[in-house]
Amino acid sequence: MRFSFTDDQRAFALGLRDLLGVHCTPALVRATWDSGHGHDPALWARLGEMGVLSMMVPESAGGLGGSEVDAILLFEELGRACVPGPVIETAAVGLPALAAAGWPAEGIVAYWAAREPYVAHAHVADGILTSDGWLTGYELTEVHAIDGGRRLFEVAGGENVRIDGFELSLAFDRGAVATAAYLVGLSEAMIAVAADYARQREQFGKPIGSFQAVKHLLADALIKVEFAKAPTYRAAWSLANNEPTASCDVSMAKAFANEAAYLASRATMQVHGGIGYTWEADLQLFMKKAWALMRAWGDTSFHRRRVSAAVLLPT
Amino acid sequence: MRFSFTDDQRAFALGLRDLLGVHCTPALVRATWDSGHGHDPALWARLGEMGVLSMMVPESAGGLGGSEVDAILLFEELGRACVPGPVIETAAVGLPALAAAGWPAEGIVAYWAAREPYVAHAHVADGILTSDGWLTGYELTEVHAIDGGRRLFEVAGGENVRIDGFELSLAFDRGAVATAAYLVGLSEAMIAVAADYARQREQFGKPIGSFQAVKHLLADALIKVEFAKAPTYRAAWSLANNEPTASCDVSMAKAFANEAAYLASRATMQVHGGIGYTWEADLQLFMKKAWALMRAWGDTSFHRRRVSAAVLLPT
Amino acid sequence: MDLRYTPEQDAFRAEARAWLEANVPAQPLPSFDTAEGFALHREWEHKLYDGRWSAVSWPVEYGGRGADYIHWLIFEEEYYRSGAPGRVSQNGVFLLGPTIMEVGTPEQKNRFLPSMAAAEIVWAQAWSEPNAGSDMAAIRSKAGRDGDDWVITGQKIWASRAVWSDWCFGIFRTEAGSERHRGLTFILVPLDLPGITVRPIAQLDGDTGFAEIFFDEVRVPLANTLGEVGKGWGVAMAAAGFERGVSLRSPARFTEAAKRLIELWRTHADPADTALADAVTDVWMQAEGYRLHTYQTVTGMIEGRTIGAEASLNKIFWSEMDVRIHELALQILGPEAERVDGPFERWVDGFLFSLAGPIYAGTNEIQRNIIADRVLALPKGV
Amino acid sequence: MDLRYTPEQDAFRAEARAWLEANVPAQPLPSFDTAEGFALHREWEHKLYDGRWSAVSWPVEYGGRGADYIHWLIFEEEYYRSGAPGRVSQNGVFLLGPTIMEVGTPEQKNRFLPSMAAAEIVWAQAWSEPNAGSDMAAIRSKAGRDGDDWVITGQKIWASRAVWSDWCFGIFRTEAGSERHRGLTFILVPLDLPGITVRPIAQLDGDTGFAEIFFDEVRVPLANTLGEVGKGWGVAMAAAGFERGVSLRSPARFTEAAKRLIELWRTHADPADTALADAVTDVWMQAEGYRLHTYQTVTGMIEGRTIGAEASLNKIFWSEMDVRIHELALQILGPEAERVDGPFERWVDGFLFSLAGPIYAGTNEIQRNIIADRVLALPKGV
Repeated sequence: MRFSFTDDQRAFALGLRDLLGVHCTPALVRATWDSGHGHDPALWARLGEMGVLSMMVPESAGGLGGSEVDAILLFEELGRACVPGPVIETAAVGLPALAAAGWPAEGIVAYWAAREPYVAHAHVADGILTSDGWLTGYELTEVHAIDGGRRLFEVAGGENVRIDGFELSLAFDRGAVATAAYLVGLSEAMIAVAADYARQREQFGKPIGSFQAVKHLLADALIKVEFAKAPTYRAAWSLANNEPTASCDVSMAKAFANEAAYLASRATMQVHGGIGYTWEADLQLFMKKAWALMRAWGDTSFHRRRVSAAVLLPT
Repeated sequence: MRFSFTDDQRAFALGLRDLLGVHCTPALVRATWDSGHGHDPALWARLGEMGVLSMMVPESAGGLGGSEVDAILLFEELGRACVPGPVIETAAVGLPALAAAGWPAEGIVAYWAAREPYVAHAHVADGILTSDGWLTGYELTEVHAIDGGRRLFEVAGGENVRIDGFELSLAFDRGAVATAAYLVGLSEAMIAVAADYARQREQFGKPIGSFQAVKHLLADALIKVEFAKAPTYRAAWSLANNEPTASCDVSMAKAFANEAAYLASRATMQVHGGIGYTWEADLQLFMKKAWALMRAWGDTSFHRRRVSAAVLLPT
Repeated sequence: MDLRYTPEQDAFRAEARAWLEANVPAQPLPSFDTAEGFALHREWEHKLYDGRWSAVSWPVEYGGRGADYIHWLIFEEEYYRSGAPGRVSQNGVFLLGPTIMEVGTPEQKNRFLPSMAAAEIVWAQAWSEPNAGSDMAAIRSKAGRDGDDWVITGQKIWASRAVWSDWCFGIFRTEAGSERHRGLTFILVPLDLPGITVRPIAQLDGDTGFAEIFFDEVRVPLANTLGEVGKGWGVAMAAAGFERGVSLRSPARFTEAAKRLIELWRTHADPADTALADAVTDVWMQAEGYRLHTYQTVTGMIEGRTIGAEASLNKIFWSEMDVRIHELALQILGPEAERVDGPFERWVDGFLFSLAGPIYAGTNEIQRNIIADRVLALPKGV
Repeated sequence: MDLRYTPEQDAFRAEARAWLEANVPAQPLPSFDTAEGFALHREWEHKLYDGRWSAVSWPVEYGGRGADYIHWLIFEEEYYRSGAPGRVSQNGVFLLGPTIMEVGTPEQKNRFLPSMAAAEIVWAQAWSEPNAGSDMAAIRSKAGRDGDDWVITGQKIWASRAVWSDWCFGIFRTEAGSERHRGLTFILVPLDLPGITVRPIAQLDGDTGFAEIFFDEVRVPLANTLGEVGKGWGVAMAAAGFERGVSLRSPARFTEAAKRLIELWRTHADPADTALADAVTDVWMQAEGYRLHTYQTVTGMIEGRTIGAEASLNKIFWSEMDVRIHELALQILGPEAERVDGPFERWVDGFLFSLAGPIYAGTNEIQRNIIADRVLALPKGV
């Protein structure tokens, strides 16, 4: 029993944090919103070079051959920087699935699990991984998504080529746990921004961060985020080790991360006051990402019910 | 449309508050716990003389002929003083029911709506109003109740004489709305005690009431209590006027009052710290009354579902 | 206590309903946080005024109906029921108007009230400053006296729709060296004067909901002073108290939202999910409770009781309820909640707007302090 | 990361389970907050000691097994699973013991640790004072130096089970005129000395859970000083940090409670009530989350990372979870929740006890301040 990451795993994540600190600033994220592209090819290329996108692709298929455990801290970092574009769909779901099916594990992948009415990032994807295959040549109709870094499309037509040796449920669980990690990093970033603001912003002659009302808002958010971490790491480990409880573990992680991200968004906005309600403040980029991802890959109710089904029935 | 009480109604309630301030001190309530009697005959006699117990009994039957609206503020005052004994069972439910059935409206009444496993106050009652009659000559087995001012008994045997012209549902709704009012007064009392403590108790060189954490705990409790009042008064009015929505209105009131009382108990205990966790502090008398009554006469879930049934179905 | 409406009140409701059904635009107007929408909403205000529905609680002489608060609540219920446009003149009619009636001179009443009711002049509030948000008393914008004029220099922020409004009102420091609540004066300022720059601020949904107003030696006559010189804080608080207490968010807004939520639940939710049914029932009860509480409050006002710090309880209650109503709607909508256009746009917009509720008109943290200090008489902290 | 137990760990678990199944009293003991129950719990501690299970994480020489934190967690899981009695020696074994090992002299270790592990000496903590609760640094109880003795005068409160305990430990002001955290010394005091009066305090359930301790010129040798003179605050905080962080409430306590709650739900709740099912699932997830978080924390400690203010996050998390678990149990019990004896006594008792969680070992308000100040680096308020 050893619940910790290796020095290599930590170092890789810190390296990614450094890279994103330089190449995925809030200004860049905002630029991808303003351009309407919701994706940054240069950043994407860097993530590819670093191996972030192919972390979970077997070495035999040209990847780093890492497991969900090797990848989970990377998704946390991607979330901390609010990275736009289909990083989860590609790195956690698409490329590993294509590789498992013996297809070339490359390119940009979108994901469409029948259930949803819209497909995210379809405009930049080379194809869409569907419940049973690989869809290309489709027609896209954009709808206005709340998160400019996660554009949404209605998909019509196209050719769906069957893929064998690919498990839909595994793909979904990988996307869900990666999103949980992303939300954890995103939440920490929001809390950090709010704490920063609370240290600087003065009212009544003091920094507002010196008032208990503000302290406790952020402390409560931090607690939710901290306690979402271990379940997320455990879920990654369960997937990597084909544990029978993997899906239940993933659902617990996503449910916790959803709640943490929402509370973090509310607390940080409240701490910011009017500024937090503006388009100009970078906080909105993070909050809207949280509001999008807390529903994508299964909302809290969906995942809680998956856990209920596993734990409430007499054993 | 006039949502207010008459000067007479207010004056009567204030008179009762004065009387209870003298004759139902926390010391007296505690004494009824210690004696194991859970009831004070002298206090009971005073409530009788003042007309509190017979407020809802028609003048023709020797009462004051008041309506639920005339009585509701009195139950709020009874709660503010944490009055022990079967005041709700007798004044709101029993005597009016007996009078309606043409029976002598006098004595001390306990109430047993089949559903519950235990009957409160049965040891001091002349009889038990049941779902369809008047039960006497029973055997009592006491169980240990959390609220020393509301002792509980298992009831066996006895003779149940059928009562006609008495509506069980009306009796239950009257008990529920009276309990809601009682809980509102009880909650205000708890908050007042906590505010008092917060003004006097000093830590870090200041009264703890000057800290936002304490201010906001009590402010949130106060909000819940304030917003439980109007629904409670409205429910009393609906009953007094045989409104078709009466039962739904009563349920809304009881659901609000339950939640308010529980939050008030938690907030006031937290503000008191260790002292609030002691047997010596009077706060426990009030908190345990709240924990008992928030489940008696229908808990929050029961009443919320009664409201759901009325408002969610397509109309 | 009599919770039945009188025949006269029923008749008033019927009249309002008939007029609204005949006049409310069939298609919802574009957001009044856009130039086009603002103009259309101003037109709607003209129409309301022509029907004498723009300020029902005002005296007849100023374009109202001299209706009491009960009638006003009835009108609000019908107004929200009819799906009529938002009130672009709300800062004037509900916030400044009552204040002018309370402390204004006869000249000010005659000059400003009818034009306000008619929406010939649309007013923006200019309370906050970059360094005076929760701490409103930290106001720095100065108004110095020069002959018969005030000369105003400073900066205001979070002025709703100031980009398209005609006038603004706010409090300014008129006593050099004065501190906190003292030495402030309530002044009315046309927004087209030389020296005024209005900078639009885009809000969370991208629309220009509010603006910054920069004052550079702006001259307004002393006659634009509302209330006594140096007593601006009291005037502003009276206005804000009334706003927080009753008029800012009338109950009908939430009872209608709760009704729409129930409709959404009926059409899009799984009825076997009692968790969701409970949550929807809870907010319905909250909206109903807020309605009842308001009727009790206004009855008290009609009977001569005044509304004080209790107003802060209302503000917290409705703002948290509004967030909850929209959280539930988005939960029911699921993936559709990620889309801001389309059939459910109103819910997603409403969610974003609801998040501002715990912040504007005094953050809920400040309201809790007020409740603790003034209602519970706890010792001052800040 | 490897979340599987090693064969050695599985064997340790099996050994613990076997011993507990063979030795745990068939009937639950009476509450250790009563004289009779305390004596019986002390006997149980003797039995644990004889089996070398009373302090598994301690070095063998002091009666432990030199088990690491992982083994300790495994033991705790088996302990709670077996329904074994509460640990009447917990203040010693989990709070004072580790502190003595950290800062105690060899003499102190040999003198106090084995007797503590054997429960020959049961320790009570004596931190708080009537005017030093949340503000622990306001301690006034004095210890003056006289020859080779400390002479202690003052008053402590909220000392758990001090009525029946043998010794107590606490911090006392040893530097006259010193203020706040300075000038305090950690001293160990036998409770049977002349000048000591112990006044029982009845807790919410009527039992004598804690006591006040009055010191009137009580003489204890300087040798009873733990750590450096004047450095008592640091010693106490180290102990409290460890307590809040891991040992005070081990995860097994809550995972077992959540299991019992699910059992109660299965036998007494309506499965169609998804609101209740969701709520029960939520607390099960919280207990599981707390377990995982703890394994991560202790792995970190084993790998040399220290636990600091993060301990405050744990304390808030488990104390709020414990309240929630019991709220739900009482909701399921309905009218039975009003009865404190009978078949559901444990749930009702547990509810009352859970309400103390957000208060003792530093109120959750204080913990939130600590998190804000030390983890989020917000400016000090108080």
